[in-house]
Amino acid sequence: MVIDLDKCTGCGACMVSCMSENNVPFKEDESDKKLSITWMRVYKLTNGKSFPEAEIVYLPRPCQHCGGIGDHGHSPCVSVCPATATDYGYDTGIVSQIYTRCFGCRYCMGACPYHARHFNWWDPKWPEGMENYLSPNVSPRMRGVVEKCSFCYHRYQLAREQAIVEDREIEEKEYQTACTTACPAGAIVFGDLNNPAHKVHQIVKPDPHPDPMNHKVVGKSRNPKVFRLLERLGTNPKVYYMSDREWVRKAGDNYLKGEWENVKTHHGASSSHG
Amino acid sequence: MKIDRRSFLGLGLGAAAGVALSPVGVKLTDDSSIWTQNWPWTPVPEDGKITYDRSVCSLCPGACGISVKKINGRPVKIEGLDDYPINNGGACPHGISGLQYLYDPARIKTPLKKNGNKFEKISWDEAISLVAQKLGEIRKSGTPESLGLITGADSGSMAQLFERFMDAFGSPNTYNMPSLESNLALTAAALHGADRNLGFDLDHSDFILSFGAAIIEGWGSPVACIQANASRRERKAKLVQVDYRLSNTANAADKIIAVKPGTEADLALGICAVLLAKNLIAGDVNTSAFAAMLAKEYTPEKVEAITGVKAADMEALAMEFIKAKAPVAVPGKGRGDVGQSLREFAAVQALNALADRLNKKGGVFVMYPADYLSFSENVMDDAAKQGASKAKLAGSVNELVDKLEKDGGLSALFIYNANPCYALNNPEKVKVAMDKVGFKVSFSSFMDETALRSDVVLPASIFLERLEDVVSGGGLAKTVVGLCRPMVKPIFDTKHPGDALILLAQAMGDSIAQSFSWNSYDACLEQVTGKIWDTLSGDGYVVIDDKPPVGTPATDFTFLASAPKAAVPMGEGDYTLVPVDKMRLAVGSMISSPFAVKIISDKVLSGKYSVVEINPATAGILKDGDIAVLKTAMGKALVKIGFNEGIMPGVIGMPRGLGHAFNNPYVAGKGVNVNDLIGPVIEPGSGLDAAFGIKATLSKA
Amino acid sequence: MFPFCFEWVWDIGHAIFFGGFWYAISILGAGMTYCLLKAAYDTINDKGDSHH
Amino acid sequence: MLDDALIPEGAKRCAFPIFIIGIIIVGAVLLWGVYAMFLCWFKGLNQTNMNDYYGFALWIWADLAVIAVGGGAFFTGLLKYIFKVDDLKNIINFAVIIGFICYSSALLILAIDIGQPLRGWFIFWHANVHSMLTEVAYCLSCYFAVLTIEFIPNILENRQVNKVPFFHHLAHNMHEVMAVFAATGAFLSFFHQGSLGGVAGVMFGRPFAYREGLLIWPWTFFLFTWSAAAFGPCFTLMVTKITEIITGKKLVGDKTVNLLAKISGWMITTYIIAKIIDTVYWAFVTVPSMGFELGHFYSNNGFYGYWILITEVILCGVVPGLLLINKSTRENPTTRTIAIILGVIGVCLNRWVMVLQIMAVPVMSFDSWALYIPSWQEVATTILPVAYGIILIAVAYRYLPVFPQELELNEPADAAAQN
Repeated sequence: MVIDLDKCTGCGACMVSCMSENNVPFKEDESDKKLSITWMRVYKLTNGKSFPEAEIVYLPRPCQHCGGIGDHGHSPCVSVCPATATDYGYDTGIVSQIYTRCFGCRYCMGACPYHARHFNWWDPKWPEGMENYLSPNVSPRMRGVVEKCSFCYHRYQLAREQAIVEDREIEEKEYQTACTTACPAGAIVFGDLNNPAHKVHQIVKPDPHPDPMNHKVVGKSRNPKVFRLLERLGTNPKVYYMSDREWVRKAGDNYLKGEWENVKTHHGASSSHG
Repeated sequence: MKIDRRSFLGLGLGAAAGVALSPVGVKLTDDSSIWTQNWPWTPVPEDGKITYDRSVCSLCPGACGISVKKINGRPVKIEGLDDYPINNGGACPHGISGLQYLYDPARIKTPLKKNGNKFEKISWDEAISLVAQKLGEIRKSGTPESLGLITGADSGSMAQLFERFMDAFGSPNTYNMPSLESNLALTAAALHGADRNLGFDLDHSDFILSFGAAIIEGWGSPVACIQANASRRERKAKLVQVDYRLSNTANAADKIIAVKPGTEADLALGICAVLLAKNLIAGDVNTSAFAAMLAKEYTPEKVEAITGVKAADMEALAMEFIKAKAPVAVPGKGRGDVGQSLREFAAVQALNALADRLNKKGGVFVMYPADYLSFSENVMDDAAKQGASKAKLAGSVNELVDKLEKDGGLSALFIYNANPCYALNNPEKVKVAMDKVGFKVSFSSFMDETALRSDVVLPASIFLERLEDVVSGGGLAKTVVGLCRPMVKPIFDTKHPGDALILLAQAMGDSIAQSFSWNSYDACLEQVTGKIWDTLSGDGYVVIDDKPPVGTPATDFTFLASAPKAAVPMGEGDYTLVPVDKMRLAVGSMISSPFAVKIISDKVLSGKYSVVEINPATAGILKDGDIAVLKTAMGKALVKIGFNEGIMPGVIGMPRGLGHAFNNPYVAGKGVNVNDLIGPVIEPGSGLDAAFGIKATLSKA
Repeated sequence: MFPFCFEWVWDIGHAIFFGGFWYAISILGAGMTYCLLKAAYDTINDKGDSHH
Repeated sequence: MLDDALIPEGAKRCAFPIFIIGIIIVGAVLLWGVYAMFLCWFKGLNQTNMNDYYGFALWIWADLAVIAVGGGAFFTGLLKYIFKVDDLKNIINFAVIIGFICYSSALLILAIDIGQPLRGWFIFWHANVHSMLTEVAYCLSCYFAVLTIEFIPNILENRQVNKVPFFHHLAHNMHEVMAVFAATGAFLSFFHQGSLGGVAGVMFGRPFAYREGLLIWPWTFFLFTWSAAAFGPCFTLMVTKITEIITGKKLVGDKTVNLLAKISGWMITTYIIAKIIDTVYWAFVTVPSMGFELGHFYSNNGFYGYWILITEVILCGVVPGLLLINKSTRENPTTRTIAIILGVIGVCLNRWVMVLQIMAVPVMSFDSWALYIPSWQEVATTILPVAYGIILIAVAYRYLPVFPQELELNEPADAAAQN
């Protein structure tokens, strides 16, 4: 997935589309965001300057579906789950979550630096009658388990079944996440990063070789405008972000004083090899 | 036998060992975990066949096409409809939340009658006959003009149906809530002649000069505008935002021109003056009086003093604008509905006219309203003819409120698609005015602030339950009529307001009944849309027209030449409080859904508090997160301070759309309604409430 | 936990981990069984002198 | 007294009513905790102040802390049964009881902490062997079994129970093979203490927690085992001291105490050296490679400053270490006690940092510090084990021959009492 932060208007359509697609519940007071289940959360970043120099950017944050160090599938959360309730799909690269097996130890939440995982502190409750809009494609979660973005895995399953029946590959447009289809600005592009025919691949141009400067990192983008969140940790997310603004790209990771200058140049340089 | 301690202990141990070894424990453990995986109080949605159905969303004037996913006919998801001429595939958070409105237990479930200060359920027959009887009395008394109508919808068959009823009944007193559409229509009327709309061709403009218009935050047709902005980036078209805070639109803009709140019109006129002075204006538009006024009142120096924009910057901007291939100036700060002045709209439109941008690709289209409806001649008896020919009680809904509050004048009032007791400035005054009206009938779907004060509620089915023609509005440069189709049978005992109106008319008998001789609204719609019905019902929409209208309309500058005065914010205080429109918050007669409320940032709503934007530089002793008392001439409220580098010092930005007061814990009782703090400032000539803000003071609570 | 649980795989990780686990369990089991049997045996042909 | 028959031969105990009153008072606190526990079970974890930033909080800290201080049991056992440090027989029973209390408490707290207690056993059934928490769960419960086994003989030595020949023999035989159990226990402890450290160390998404290491084990793995072995005995000694104060009796000979204190001292010193090396490497190599300056973790927030690092490492690490390896300060009861208390605080503080500060530190550049204050339900359930521990110790002390030296150390007192 690639998200064009310059196109994103922060309208929130992706968040709502996600919640309504995945039967995410809501409470009377959702203003404490640390207790608010939002598989897709839109952060607001500022450049710290004052009006009229001030600038903001909205940064939508789904589960990053990390490949883990060296992209071997040991995501921060998957490797720590004691009950194999969350798993890495080597075929899809999607990090799954099995609600009926999770027993709520929340270790995965501690391990995830993106706060992409949310715990059901309460029993999910819908106002009388509203449970009528719940979708059977995603089972509502019970209290006491962790949930997170699944890249709308059920949509993948439906597309795959269709493809199998017709004995062909899944087409790009057949499997799109709810946030992608909802985005009015077309800021979200979704597809198979490893498929050169797909738009995401063409935008990201992922580098299959480990980053010479940090061998934990694989699949770094060869597009200087594209970056990943906390790439240096070696989580190797499958969500890439794109922006023309340097301060935005810098905000994607942590840098020591003066480090950014070299990194940003290297960023472009890394397109030279691979 | 005697059981001694030894054998007793032995037995005990034996029993314990026995239980431990038996499968009982294992079985219980397993069952209990299975139970937790199927808790009866966690719903299990029923599975079934997946189908998709198309319709049009009429929550806001955006009129987007939607695709509704159903399971065994049960709607479970709303998404944008691909290839729909307005939003092709896109959707906004409110439209996607549509199903939450549909199933909301807080909806009005049956017709209601006010009894004392409580509502009691009544049947539709009772309700209709009750209203018919009340209205009958009014007609008998010979003052049919004392029936009023406040409505939000200004286009489509429903609007005309209500108009028709008012005519047939004999009253001219129809009033529209302020909306971008009505403001644009007013502007067009003042500059180009009555009965016209303005459409802004953002998709093809290469230089958009927005005078505070929240183009990507709900202005006009929200999704269409957001898409226009996205394509703008690809087309490398420029956006310059005139604003006093870093709205999302300002943030997306290539350049921000910082102006003092409420001086946008002056800047526009200043630019006009520059163009005239440099003689860069188009053709031979008769501008003498106007030109003279500009030359006198709007010299760059004066404008700089008023707006705070450096004369040089303004001249540069003017040049950039006029030199662009396809520039367009966009009026209507925020969503362009409440707190707008004709002066400002006209000034911006004048700029478009002088720059010869009327009816040009990428400019402003001066369009005639979509003419696709053909109603049969309205049957009006003498009473009706007399009443309808009488003068209106007031020029605008704001003036109506004044009038009613002072000395009444209406004996009955219909409210449709409107929530004046919330959406107009100083709602307290509106409520007083409402109470002066003898008999109020609400056609609302939700028990909102206005419905709460009405005597009878004829609950309306919501857009997912009704068939209706929806006309694109919102300053779009094209006219599309879409067909809103019922996705489900009404969930509650509600009716299509069209049907309610027809039933009512027929219950009233004689001439009125004759004017409404259809046996259902659906039949009526099919008949009146005769020419386009087949395409409409087939494709789901008809594009009436999406090309620039031919010829350049004349522009009459007399209104501006009269040098109308700018509205001055009421009261005093070191700060200017301005309402801020947020994409995630619904405004006007529309109420945010639980989902929409859930996604509101904690920098907008924090617990029960509205968070106000304030620049740290002018926050004084107040700190980020403090609870403070915000005081204006209209009242005071407790708010939370939210430091925001992106707002002009001295200005307080307060989110619009919060502070609803009715019984729904998920969306009401949250924050403060900013309108409570702002008093209307009526603009002479237009009757618009031009209060863009109000002076305010802040003190630590 | 057991080879018949579906997430079980015959890899080095499982070998080491469950190797250690079952090893410890069997030691404890064996130890306790020994003690219980020995105690039962002692009790039957009671050597009161087992104090020390 | 009506329970004379149960009290160990010749031992003096307070009057039964006084004993009962004491139990009732502590029992009240216990019930408060139990009430909170049921609130959490029936209403769910919304009863706590935890949130999506604080998935781990007070409870997990309590868990790590009690297990760390409970480490005294395995280490003393190891020394006693494997390295045949015979003097420790005078304190081993008590060490075992304390360990038993700590570990049972830990298991209880875990049972409250997880969102789906009834599915807790999935951690065994659907075990993911790559998760440190799985390792913890396995070793924890196994070692708890070991502790129970080590505790049983002591129970069987109760005057009445011991009259039953079978139990008498059982106790005897278990003593015979205790070395085997102790060895197994030591083995298990090494792993679960370690994996508790690993829990934090493997979180490579959390620079404050992450540590490089050996094979699959981050350095925190070894540091935790080591610190548990080092500070565990401090706790054993501390509790012994408290018991002595309450009972007004000398229960363990100074020789034993000083011996254990000495061993603990050396362990602490060696541990703290390792800890300092680890911290320095982490601060100047690991973290910068992820783009963070050390200051990031100790500034811009209302609570976590360098003070916490200094307190943990210097004041509650180096200081007690030195006090205990130095003969004079070790054998001076005051300085020894101070050292012991500092040590216990130190290890608890370390566990706090390795649980809560990790959660508090922002990782994404645009995220911010998250602080948290536990709800009363969390506090109550955390105090619960303390109350339960006090009661168990009281009962054990009253009815079991926990301290072999009790009689000889208190003869004069007894003689005086007799005439």
